[in-house]
Amino acid sequence: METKRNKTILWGLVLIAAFSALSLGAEGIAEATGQTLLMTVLKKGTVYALLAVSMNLLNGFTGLFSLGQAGFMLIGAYTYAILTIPVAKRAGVYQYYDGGIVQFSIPETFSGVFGDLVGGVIGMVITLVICGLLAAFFGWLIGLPVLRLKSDYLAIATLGFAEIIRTFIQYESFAPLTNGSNTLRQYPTFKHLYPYVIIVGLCILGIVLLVNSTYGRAFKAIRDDEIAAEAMGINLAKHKMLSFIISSFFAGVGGGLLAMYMSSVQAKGFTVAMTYEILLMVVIGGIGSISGSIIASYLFIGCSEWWLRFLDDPGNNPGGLKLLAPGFRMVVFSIFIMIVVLFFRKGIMGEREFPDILRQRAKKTKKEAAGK
Amino acid sequence: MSENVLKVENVTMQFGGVVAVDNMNLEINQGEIVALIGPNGAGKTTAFNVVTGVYQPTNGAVWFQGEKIVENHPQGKMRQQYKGQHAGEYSRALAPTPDAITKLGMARTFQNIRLWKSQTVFDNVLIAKHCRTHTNFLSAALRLNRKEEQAQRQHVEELLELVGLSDVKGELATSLPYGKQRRLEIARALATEPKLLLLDEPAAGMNPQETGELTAFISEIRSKLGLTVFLIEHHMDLVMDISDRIYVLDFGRLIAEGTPAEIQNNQRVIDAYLGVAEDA
Amino acid sequence: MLKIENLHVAYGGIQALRGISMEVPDGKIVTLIGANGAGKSTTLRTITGLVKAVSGSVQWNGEELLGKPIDRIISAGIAMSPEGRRVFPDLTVLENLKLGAYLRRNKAEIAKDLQWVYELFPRLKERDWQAAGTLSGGEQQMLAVGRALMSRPKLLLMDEPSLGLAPLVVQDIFSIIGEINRQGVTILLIEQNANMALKIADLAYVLETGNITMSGTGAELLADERVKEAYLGKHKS
Amino acid sequence: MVQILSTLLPGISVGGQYALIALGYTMVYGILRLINFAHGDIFTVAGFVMFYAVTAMPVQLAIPLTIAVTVLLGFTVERLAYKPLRSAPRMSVMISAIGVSYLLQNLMWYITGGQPQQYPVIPWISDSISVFGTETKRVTIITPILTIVLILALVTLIKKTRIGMAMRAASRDFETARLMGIKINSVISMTFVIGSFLAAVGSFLFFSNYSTVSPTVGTMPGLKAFVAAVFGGIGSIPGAVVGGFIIGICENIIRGLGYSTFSDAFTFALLIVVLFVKPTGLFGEKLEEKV
Amino acid sequence: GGNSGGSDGGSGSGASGSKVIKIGIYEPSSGNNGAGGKKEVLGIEYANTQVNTVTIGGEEYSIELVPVDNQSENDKGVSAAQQLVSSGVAVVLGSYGSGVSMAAAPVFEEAKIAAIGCSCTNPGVTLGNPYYFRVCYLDPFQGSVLANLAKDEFSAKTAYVFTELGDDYSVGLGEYFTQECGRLGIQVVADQNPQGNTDMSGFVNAAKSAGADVIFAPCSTTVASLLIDQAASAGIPLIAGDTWDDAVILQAASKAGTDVYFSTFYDEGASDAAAAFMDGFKSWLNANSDKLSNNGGSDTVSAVSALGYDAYMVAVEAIKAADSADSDAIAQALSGVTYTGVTGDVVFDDEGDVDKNIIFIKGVDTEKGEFYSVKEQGLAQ
Ligand SMILES: Nc1ncnc2c1ncn2[C@@H]1O[C@H](COP(=O)(O)OP(=O)(O)OP(=O)(O)O)[C@@H](O)[C@H]1O
Ligand SMILES: Nc1ncnc2c1ncn2[C@@H]1O[C@H](COP(=O)(O)OP(=O)(O)OP(=O)(O)O)[C@@H](O)[C@H]1O
Ligand SMILES: [Mg+2]
Ligand SMILES: [Mg+2]
Repeated sequence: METKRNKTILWGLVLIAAFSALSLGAEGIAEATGQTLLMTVLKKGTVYALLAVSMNLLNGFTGLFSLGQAGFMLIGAYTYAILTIPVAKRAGVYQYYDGGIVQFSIPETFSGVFGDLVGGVIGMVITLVICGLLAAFFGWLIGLPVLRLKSDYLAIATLGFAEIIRTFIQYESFAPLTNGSNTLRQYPTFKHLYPYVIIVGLCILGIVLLVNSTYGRAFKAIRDDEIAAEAMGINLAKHKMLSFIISSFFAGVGGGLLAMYMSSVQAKGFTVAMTYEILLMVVIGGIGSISGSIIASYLFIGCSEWWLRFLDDPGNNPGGLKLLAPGFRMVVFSIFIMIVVLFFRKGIMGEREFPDILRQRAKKTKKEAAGK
Repeated sequence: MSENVLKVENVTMQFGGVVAVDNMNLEINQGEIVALIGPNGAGKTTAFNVVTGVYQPTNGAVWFQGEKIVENHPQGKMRQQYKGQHAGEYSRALAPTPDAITKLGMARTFQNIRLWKSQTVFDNVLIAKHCRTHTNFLSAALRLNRKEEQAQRQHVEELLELVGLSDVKGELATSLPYGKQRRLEIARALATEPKLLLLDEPAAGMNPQETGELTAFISEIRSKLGLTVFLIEHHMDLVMDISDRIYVLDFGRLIAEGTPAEIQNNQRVIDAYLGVAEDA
Repeated sequence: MLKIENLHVAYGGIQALRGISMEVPDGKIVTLIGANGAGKSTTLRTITGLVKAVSGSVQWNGEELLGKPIDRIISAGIAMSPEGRRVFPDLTVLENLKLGAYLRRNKAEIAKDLQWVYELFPRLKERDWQAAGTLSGGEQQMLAVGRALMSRPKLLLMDEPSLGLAPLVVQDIFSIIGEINRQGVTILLIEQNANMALKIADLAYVLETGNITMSGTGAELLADERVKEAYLGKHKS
Repeated sequence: MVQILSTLLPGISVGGQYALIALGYTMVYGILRLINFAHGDIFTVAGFVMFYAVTAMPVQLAIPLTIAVTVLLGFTVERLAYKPLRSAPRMSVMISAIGVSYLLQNLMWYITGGQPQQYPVIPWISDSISVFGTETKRVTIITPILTIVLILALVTLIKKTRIGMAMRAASRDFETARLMGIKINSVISMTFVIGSFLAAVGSFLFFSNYSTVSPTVGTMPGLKAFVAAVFGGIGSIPGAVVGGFIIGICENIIRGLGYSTFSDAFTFALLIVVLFVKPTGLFGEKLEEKV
Repeated sequence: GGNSGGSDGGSGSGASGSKVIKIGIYEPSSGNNGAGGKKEVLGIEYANTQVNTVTIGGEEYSIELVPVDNQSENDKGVSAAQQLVSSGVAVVLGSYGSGVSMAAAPVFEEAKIAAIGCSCTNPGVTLGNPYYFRVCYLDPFQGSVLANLAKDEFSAKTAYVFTELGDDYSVGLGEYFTQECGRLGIQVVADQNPQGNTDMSGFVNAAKSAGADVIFAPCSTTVASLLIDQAASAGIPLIAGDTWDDAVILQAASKAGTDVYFSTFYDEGASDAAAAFMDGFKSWLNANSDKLSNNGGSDTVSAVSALGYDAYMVAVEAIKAADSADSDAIAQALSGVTYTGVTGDVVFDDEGDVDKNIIFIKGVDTEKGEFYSVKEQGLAQ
């Protein structure tokens, strides 16, 4: 038993290393062949994988129906941007607000100590942690009043908070800090895919470990039957809050990464629609399955932003048909989603994880071998 | 040490105008098996709910191992509506959540089985051990709590052995037949390391044969684990077999208390509850 | 007469009924006993159409019921008090009872039957305004039986009606079963309390893991050693 | 006075529209425990149908046609996207609703090209009238009245009729409802038909006031209406109406005071405060489970 | 790595055997700005029908357009931009909407592909990015000019500034307008419309009670048509920015019968080239029902179409000047390009912006249901 549990950490780290190496290699090939879009899609898919998994922790494992994801991502994204824009570029970014009131940049500060590259990376990573912490703090703040609510009431209250956060970020009086409705940009980003893979991998590994720990089991108990959980000595308020804060933390980190991916952030993009999208990924992957969320994120992004693009081009119309036109891609995509929702009710993975499937396979082949 | 384990003191529980429990007083001593019986809707489950913190009583107090754990007095709208007694005697509002009470050493099963549906038999019991863990979530996630986890799993194995579910520990809890689910509920409650075990109709849905087995099982765990048991049951075979004492509740009020033999011959109880014994 | 022939039912891969055949003659009380998970409830649920059969036939007065929509089956005069009571928790006791008579139109008769049910279960009358979800377990059981009676069924299917009831009420329930049977209602009864069930039953079947292993009159089975051993408990009759 | 009236009137009118849409949410929720995310889009589709219908026929014909098409759409959506999931977990149905919403929006986009369209003028209700010196359209006055009439009818339907009782029974337990002989599929279809009908009526009032239809125009009123439904206690009909009016009026007061930036935030904040005090909304049933 | 990205892309062999050079179109055809984006694309497509070959190194290349939809959203824009990079375009045109343009800027910069904005007016688009250019004037200028218009045309003492919360274009333009008003002594009352709100009556009432002589409403056409309707009942004239040059506004204003003035990039009467573009574009539209429907169903010429046309032509000039299909070479050549377009002269400054000192003001003739030229407005000295 003990060795098996150690293995999770080890395997996780090995997998992360393997995928980073793989992504580095793939990047080289992509660049050589000019297929850089693949990398972009993978980057976004990686970021969304973290976002989906963090939402799954809450919705899938703890059974708390929350629609506040976009709000926490927004906090993460803005925190990252605000803390990392180089001082020299602030005047240009905060063009209406005299360069804003924040007059330092964490990566720059670290560059001063450790040199440009190392210091910059350290600074960026530390900022990401701050993104998470700040989002977690807001998670705590919001959790206080809303976590006593049940199911749909909780959903709408968290959705409401996300909207409130957005309004405040756009509020003119805070603009010297947040740049109001205007875009934040010119902050440092990771150019390559592998840093995303490493960071997201570590975060997801953390979530996997948590989910399989005694706390994760307590979360699942709350999901399955709150009353029984409470009667068996699980403090509902404390555990729901814990799950909410942890989920917010990772949503914040994910938001920071998303900011990097987009290279510019603007509050108006972080709407409920974004939350719905992530929720779709969670459900398509399988509620309560981490590997499902990860797989679904890549499929979702690949499908919506890449493979189907040809459907938008009227030039591709076969024969005299006029079906293909701008917007048709999204129609087809929504039909895909409906098909998955209707015919794969438990999502791609159900509640299983990838290792479970491998194990089942192994068992089956063993059985077959024995049968012969 | 004649300290009683549980003491219910002047407890009244009122839902709007309905008085479900009316000025209840009872005591349960260390090591006893005490049954609470009474007609349907008499307020038995409600009494359990008050004791375990699911409901806050309208008035009265509950003591556990010499410590007052629950107390309340009619407040707000209830002040006018209150129909019970001892109104002025309590002044505090002490209402711990059920989990806090469980941690003190009280555990229960439910009238309608409430297992964690998507979990295996083993995990159902293991999760109940969560309230006895000391690690925080970070060290748990980073696997710094190996010793504790190890010990807990060991304990769960023992419990499953005790209730005779070792052979099905990997199966989903809901795939078990009813009788075994009842046993699992008991095992789960035992995992929280209780001193006092409350069972709400543990034999419901069992046939006489299974009920007989359950009776033996309850006696066994009582003596093995040194438990005190408080149970609600309508199967008189079981009640009369294992109870040291019985309380009878009718319309929220205690109408009798005594040994099984006394209760069986109490005319008031026969009229209100037992009926003319045909097969009891 | 209800006639079941070679009925197979499965939940996904799990075989719940493996080809059972049985009869419920008009005007009789027939009981079905068996251990937990034997497939008793499944039998009743298949008759009412809540569960789809794999194969076999269920005929009610010559009419095939399998594959019929549930409302058709109900309107043919079959009612069921389901396992686990299943009252409508948000509706009041009175509304629950009225829903029992959902397919009936004659207001006067419905009112009369309501009085009848209230006489059978005075507790329900006391609480007719209360949301059914807040009733005690036993009160809910009474409501479930009362609700089934409100449709004035020709065939009444009862799934463990005595579950969770006080001994006195259990006796009442059984005498009520006898009473409605005398009024001409055919009854198919599932009971854990095999003892009492067999006493009032005209005909009984024993179900074991999806198969019918024994059948006979109530009295015959009551006297059967194997039945005593397995279902009636060792130490008391 | 005129100042107050000129803030209050639009508030009441918007509130009425929210209420009409909110009813659709609440009815479906009441019976399926489903937040029908697609409801706002059905409402938008009604707007577009009207727009296209008047290009081909007189308004008198276009109105019933719009109602018919909307009702048919609601019915079809239920049959295709929700009915197959009857026994699936609640979350799946909800996701299906999000999917339908996504699909309808994208479909409208594809068909209309995303160009906002001018909603046709419906004679009489779009006429300007003067109330106590405040210029307004007749629709502003009609909306709350119509809303209240429709609600009374609906409450009667649900509380007093057989089908109403069937709806409430089905809302918690399909299987047992079936055992009572209730055809739950018809009952559910009925709910969607009524909900869509209200959405169509709401769309006439709404778009006559605001004149432009675009694929996403229904999102915000949809969300607000949804908030209104939750506010009043989702599943409760009077709750939806009270919620709709409160939100409509509050919003306009906030704007009147010059804090429009916060009008949405305020709506949500108000909602959270209400939920904090009453976790199931103003008129919501307590979701207490008996142990 | 990553520096050599697309710099050698942009050329290849066409099916016919002749060489092809690709021009990417980075525009929204869905989302909030989808309608506007499509019109910009129409201008580009029309330009492509006019000039569809270019000679490089003595060889004739045919020009192929590669459109991609950025969905008006920043996060979707990044992959759309990358799509263009991947397909090897030599130069990019777009996008409608400054936000998405800024989101894509680093992608193009890294791939060393020049992007020419058509109608994105936010200063941030080109600022600090040597690969982003644009052919339209900037918001600071536009805002100031419109404030002057308010003073000259309406003798405004009080202006009500209505912007859209969360929209940088709207807020920015409002900001510049307000600043200039301060200089001109016009009092400003400002308010913001939350996203998705459709009830404008509150704002109009507020404007009325503030005694505003004019409402300045830099906002999207969707919001605009809601606003116009309400403003009409209050009888307050409206001023707006470049987004209002759209048939939607024409319909709304004609229906409501109110005064509407807006700045625009293009006036068909300004030059012969402009007039020729108008005629040519209209007949091209009318000849093709798909194009017509992309233009919102009418043949009203939007300024963004004209800008799209000019951007395309400038791109072609740059390719010629570079005499190379290499994207980086084209980018270098762009800063030296001078071109007289249908929206005026294009000469890029150091930031990659054009210096225009006059803005066309148009209004709605509610009776005829047409736009008409009001004047050419500059800044007060
Ligand atoms: N939440 C509640 N709201 C209103 N009334 C309630 C509530 N809970 C219980 N009651 C009422 O209180 C009374 C006692 O119920 P309780 O469940 O304690 O009965 P019980 O003795 O356990 O009966 P049974 O043996 O049938 O389970 C019943 O009449 C019931 O209707
Ligand atoms: N919904 C279901 N899904 C899967 N399996 C089921 C389902 N319902 C019942 N079963 C299985 O079918 C078999 C028969 O169940 P059924 O409920 O008919 O038994 P029963 O005889 O009524 O038992 P009890 O006395 O416990 O009520 C059991 O093995 C049970 O686990
Ligand atoms: Mg009870
Ligand atoms: Mg059963």
